[in-house]
Amino acid sequence: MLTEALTTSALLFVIGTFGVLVRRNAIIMFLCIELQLNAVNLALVAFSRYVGVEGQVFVFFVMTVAAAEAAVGLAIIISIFRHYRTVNVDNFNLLKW
Amino acid sequence: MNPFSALTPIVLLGLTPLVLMLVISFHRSHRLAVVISLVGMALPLALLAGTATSAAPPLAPLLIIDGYALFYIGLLSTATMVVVVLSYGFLERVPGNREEFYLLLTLATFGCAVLTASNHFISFFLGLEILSVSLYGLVAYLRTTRTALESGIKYLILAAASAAFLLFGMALIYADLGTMDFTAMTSVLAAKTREPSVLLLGGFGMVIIGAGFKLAVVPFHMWAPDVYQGAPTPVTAYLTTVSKGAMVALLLRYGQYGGLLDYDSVASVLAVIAVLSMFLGNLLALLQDNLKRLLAYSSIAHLGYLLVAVIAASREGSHAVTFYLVAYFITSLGIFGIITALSDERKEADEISDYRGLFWRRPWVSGALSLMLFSLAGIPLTAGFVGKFYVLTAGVLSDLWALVILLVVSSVIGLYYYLRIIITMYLSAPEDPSSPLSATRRFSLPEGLVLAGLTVLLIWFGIYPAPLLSAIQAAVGSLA
Amino acid sequence: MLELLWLIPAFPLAGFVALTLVGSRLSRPEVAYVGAGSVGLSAVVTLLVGLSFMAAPPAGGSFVQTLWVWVDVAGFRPAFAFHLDALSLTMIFVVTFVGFLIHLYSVEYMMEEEEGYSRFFAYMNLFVCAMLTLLLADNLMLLLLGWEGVGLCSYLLIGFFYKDEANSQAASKAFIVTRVGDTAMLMALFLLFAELGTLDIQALLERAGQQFQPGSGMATAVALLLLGGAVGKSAQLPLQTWLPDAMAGPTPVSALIHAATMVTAGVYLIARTHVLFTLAPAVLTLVAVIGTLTLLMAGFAALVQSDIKRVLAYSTISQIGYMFLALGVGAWSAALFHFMIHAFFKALLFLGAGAVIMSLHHEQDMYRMGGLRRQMPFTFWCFLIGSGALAAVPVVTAGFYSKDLIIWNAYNSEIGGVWLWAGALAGALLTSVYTFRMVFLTFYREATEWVRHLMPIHEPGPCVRIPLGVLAVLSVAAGVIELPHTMGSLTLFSGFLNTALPEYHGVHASYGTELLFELLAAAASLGGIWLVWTLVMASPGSMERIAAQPWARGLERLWFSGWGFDALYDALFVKPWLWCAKVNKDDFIDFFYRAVAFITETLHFVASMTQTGAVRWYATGIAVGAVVTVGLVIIL
Amino acid sequence: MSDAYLPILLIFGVSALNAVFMVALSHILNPRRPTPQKAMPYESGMIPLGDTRARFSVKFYLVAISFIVFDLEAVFLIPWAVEMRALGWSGFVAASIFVAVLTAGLVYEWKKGGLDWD
Repeated sequence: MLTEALTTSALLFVIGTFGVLVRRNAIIMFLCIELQLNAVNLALVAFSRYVGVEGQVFVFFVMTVAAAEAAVGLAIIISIFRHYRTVNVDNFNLLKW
Repeated sequence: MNPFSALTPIVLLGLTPLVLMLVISFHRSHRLAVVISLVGMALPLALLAGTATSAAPPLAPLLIIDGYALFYIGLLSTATMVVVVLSYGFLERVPGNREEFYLLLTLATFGCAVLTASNHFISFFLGLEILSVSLYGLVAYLRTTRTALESGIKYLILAAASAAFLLFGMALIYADLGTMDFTAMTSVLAAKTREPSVLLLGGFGMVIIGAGFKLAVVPFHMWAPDVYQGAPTPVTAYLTTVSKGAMVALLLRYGQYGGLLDYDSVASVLAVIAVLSMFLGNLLALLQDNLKRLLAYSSIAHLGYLLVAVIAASREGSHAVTFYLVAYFITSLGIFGIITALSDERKEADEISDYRGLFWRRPWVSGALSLMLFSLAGIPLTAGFVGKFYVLTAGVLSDLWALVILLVVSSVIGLYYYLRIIITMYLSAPEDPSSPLSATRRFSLPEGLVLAGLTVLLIWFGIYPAPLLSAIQAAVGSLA
Repeated sequence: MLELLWLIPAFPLAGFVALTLVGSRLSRPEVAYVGAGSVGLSAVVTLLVGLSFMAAPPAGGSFVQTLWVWVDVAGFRPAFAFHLDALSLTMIFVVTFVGFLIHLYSVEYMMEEEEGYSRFFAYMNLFVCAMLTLLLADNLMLLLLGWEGVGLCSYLLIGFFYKDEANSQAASKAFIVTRVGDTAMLMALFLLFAELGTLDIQALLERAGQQFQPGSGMATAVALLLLGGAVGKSAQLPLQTWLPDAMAGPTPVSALIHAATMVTAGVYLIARTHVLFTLAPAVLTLVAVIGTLTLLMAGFAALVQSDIKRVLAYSTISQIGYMFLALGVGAWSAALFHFMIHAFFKALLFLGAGAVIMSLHHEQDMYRMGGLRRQMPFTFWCFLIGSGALAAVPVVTAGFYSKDLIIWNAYNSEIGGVWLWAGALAGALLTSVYTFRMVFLTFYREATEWVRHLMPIHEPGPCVRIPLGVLAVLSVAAGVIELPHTMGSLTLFSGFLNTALPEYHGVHASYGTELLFELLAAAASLGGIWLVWTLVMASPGSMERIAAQPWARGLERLWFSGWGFDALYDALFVKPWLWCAKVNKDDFIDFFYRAVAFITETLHFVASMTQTGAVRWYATGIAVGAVVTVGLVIIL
Repeated sequence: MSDAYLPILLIFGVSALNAVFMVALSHILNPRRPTPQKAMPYESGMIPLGDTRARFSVKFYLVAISFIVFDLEAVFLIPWAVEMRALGWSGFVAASIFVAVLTAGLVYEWKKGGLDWD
């Protein structure tokens, strides 16, 4: 059972990672990062069934942090949209080399 | 003794942004915000002296307030105070709300304090994320400037993604060891006799990714130059010093407790990362024309040097890391401070060409800047030299000969671009009187005092490092 | 009282820091108070420390004050520590006192200059600090710091009037030529640390005594390399060429750095590491030979100079040659005695010459002077006393006692012999000839047109006259602390120094011989003066007649150019070097370096390509790095 | 897993495959000759006006941000509420501090005007 949970969460995590790599829309990229975090949450909850309650407590904190991150991230993305009229990350490359 | 009194420094650091937030709600004043954040950083510092001797037991499972944590909290909040002073002058010349900047800054430092004192994956993650989330806001603080926004979104996405990796690593280690408590980990690991499982090693690998991103070491370094360049200069100073310092402090503690450095494969990977960082950082900086970008690259290289001492990991190594860090703090804060203080409304002084002939207009400033660059390059009689010397010694004592030799070789490359900046300052000034950087901005008294203080410290620790070293020895001694 | 030792170099350092920080905002009198005052305070402290040292000598004859340890790693433990013994006490006494007098003199002398008043005093203070560090250093690391420090200050002060390019070139020449010696010394330091595992001077000398066989290759090599350093700093053969050109600096600088103190650092170095030299007898003999050759060579060169400061420069080289001779024959305290007396009278002569130059509107050519005896009687008398001491006029001057001691020891020592003695005696004759040629040309004769043009010439002010007077008294009176056997045998000075340096043992000492040799030395001195008198004063024009002879003209040209060493080195080193550089402009080694630079730059550009500025590229970098990292951690 | 559920799983599978098959088949077999008119979104025969994606005010985002942060309050309060008696006064104090910190944030947002719609 541990293996299955781990596999599922690893799959979700990889999907999330791929999303970050291939999507261009900043909001979608952000969603994919949330997916990564939730994949870990799944793993943590599953593990804590075997090794103790710490994992579940951790999940609460991860959720909170994810929310805070989403809030700040969203705010930045809004500012960007106001300025660039786009959230396509490929358009942001003033800074390079 | 009341067990909570040991927590006082951290509680005070946490209260500071809260108080700031309430004050801002009712009365906006730039000066007041600066004063509150300075007091908020200084109060715990004053209390450190009282609590430093009492070897506090872990109060909550999450935090451990030992001499080591207190030393780093002191270091980080002092550095934050320097950044606050620099920010005042910087923010005075930008439009928009200024007070929230300090709110985010003190919040970030609170996160750093939690990181340095953390004894548990939860506090590790929470501290890191408090720091990161505040930094997103800080990096993108000038939300009408394109470059700031761009570096903000870059930092946001990449930091969040790498934090996810870190979190996954924690989950894997938790699955293998069955605990998230550092102290408990030590005993679990000690009881283990068989080969480390794939879960544990994979977890270690992912923790390295998360830490490596914050430290901006190769191959997790690519965000650094863009973010350094785009962020407001005081924030860049903060990113270089406080944010990295907290992560290094945690890495040392976790390395000590969590067995991170006990496995050869981890050490080899860290060695590869260190070598890549030293060389790539120095190579990238070689012909860079933007000073802030150049310092980002140089920072990559410096963290590579630092990793050599982390790998050495012996008691000697921890001393070396901490000393190197202090020297690097002083130097980086000084350089970014000078960049901030020289900039004016029209132009940020971040191109090397802006510094052409600076010596003939501002001999003192360019003298101080030269000293700091010398320190970065590791020239004797500066703090940077002593730091590098200790790192090399730690490497030699641990028989890391290859790393030590590569460190020396890459330092030579580094010397080139530091000298390039210094030479630029001593060239004759450009003929064109309307050159963008007239560098006529007079330093305010606090700015001048802070920069002079940093310069003095730089020389002092270069000539007379013994007191700092004994303080570090006492602090790191409590880590075991 | 001894604990005050650290203050001695600290005062000039504080003066330097204060002058650099706020010097431009201070008025000239304020600068003078800070600049001269700091050295004066340091002289007072030296006096206090010296008195308490002599009243109650510490155990073992030396006092060590460790301020702090710089770094402490794996046996490498250089400390900021001062070592006070009879040797360093003598030296710092001279440096602070003569240094203070020269600072006082400069207060007035430099007043003429339009700019750089505080810069001058800042450099001078830094110099004094570095020199004291050199002398008090407990380990070779700190000694090297002082050694390089005085070199730097010397460079800065020779090129003080940097607007004239010749001065800058003289400064560069001094720096580069002494660097040859410094390199040798640095090699000696590395060798010593590698062989003996410490840089602490006392421990080092002790270990050397145990580990090195007398006359062994290692001892000889180390002593030779140290000698190289000493020869460079002290302007001895073959590295003497920089000193005459160094006279481009302001006259007080010539007095302080290039006569009284810095150039004797080589003497100090050899005396400080005397154990190493005693272990290498061949090198010790070489020291004596170098000394003798240098004193003769410089003596001849001084005969024909027309620039008053160049005469003094060559005479400095020559007198340091005497000190080297004394060191070489094992007469350590005699060398130090001559060092002290020389510091007094040579500083006096330079300051006197400076006073003359000042009143003649920067005229340094002796042929354009003359008759100044009546115009500047005070300066004249002081200069005359200094010259008497330099020429070692018997009985009444201090120079006689110190120089005679060396001449006698050159014969009397185990290492010495007739040849060294003969050289030293000939040198004494030369000394009195060129010295009094200078005196007669400058102060006697008819006043030249230039001098008449400038009349009436005033005596300098009190700040110049006080140092002159004090130094004149010392040049006469300081000799009585060490009297030869024939004159009462007083050994205050050598007795004091013998707590730090080995005692000198003569071999042939018979009362009659010594008396005879003293009479000969006295005759050489007085004979020289008589000779010049007849040539310059009694029959004017006789010198020109001799000089007109073809053989004399060639000799004059040779001597005037300092035996043509500059031309020789130019032909031997500079030109071939430039030629090689030109020929090898595109050689293999350059190719190698250029290839390194090219590869590095290419790598820079390749690496820069990765910084595309695209978030998704960066994210990919992190992801790939993550896969590789995790993979490596698991696989390895 | 019990074998009894296997037929249900099979039905799910077959129906899903059937749906995919039909959509895919029509997609593969149909001829495609697109014209601008055909590519236009179908809006009951009307010519579409403006962007199909309705733009809504950025203020909704602000509300969303506030919501995300404050609704997480419940995540921490519910466990406390469930075990309130067991946790006792120390639990109550901890929960109060937590709520107080959040209230400070609320005060800030209120004063800053984050709760005003206009």
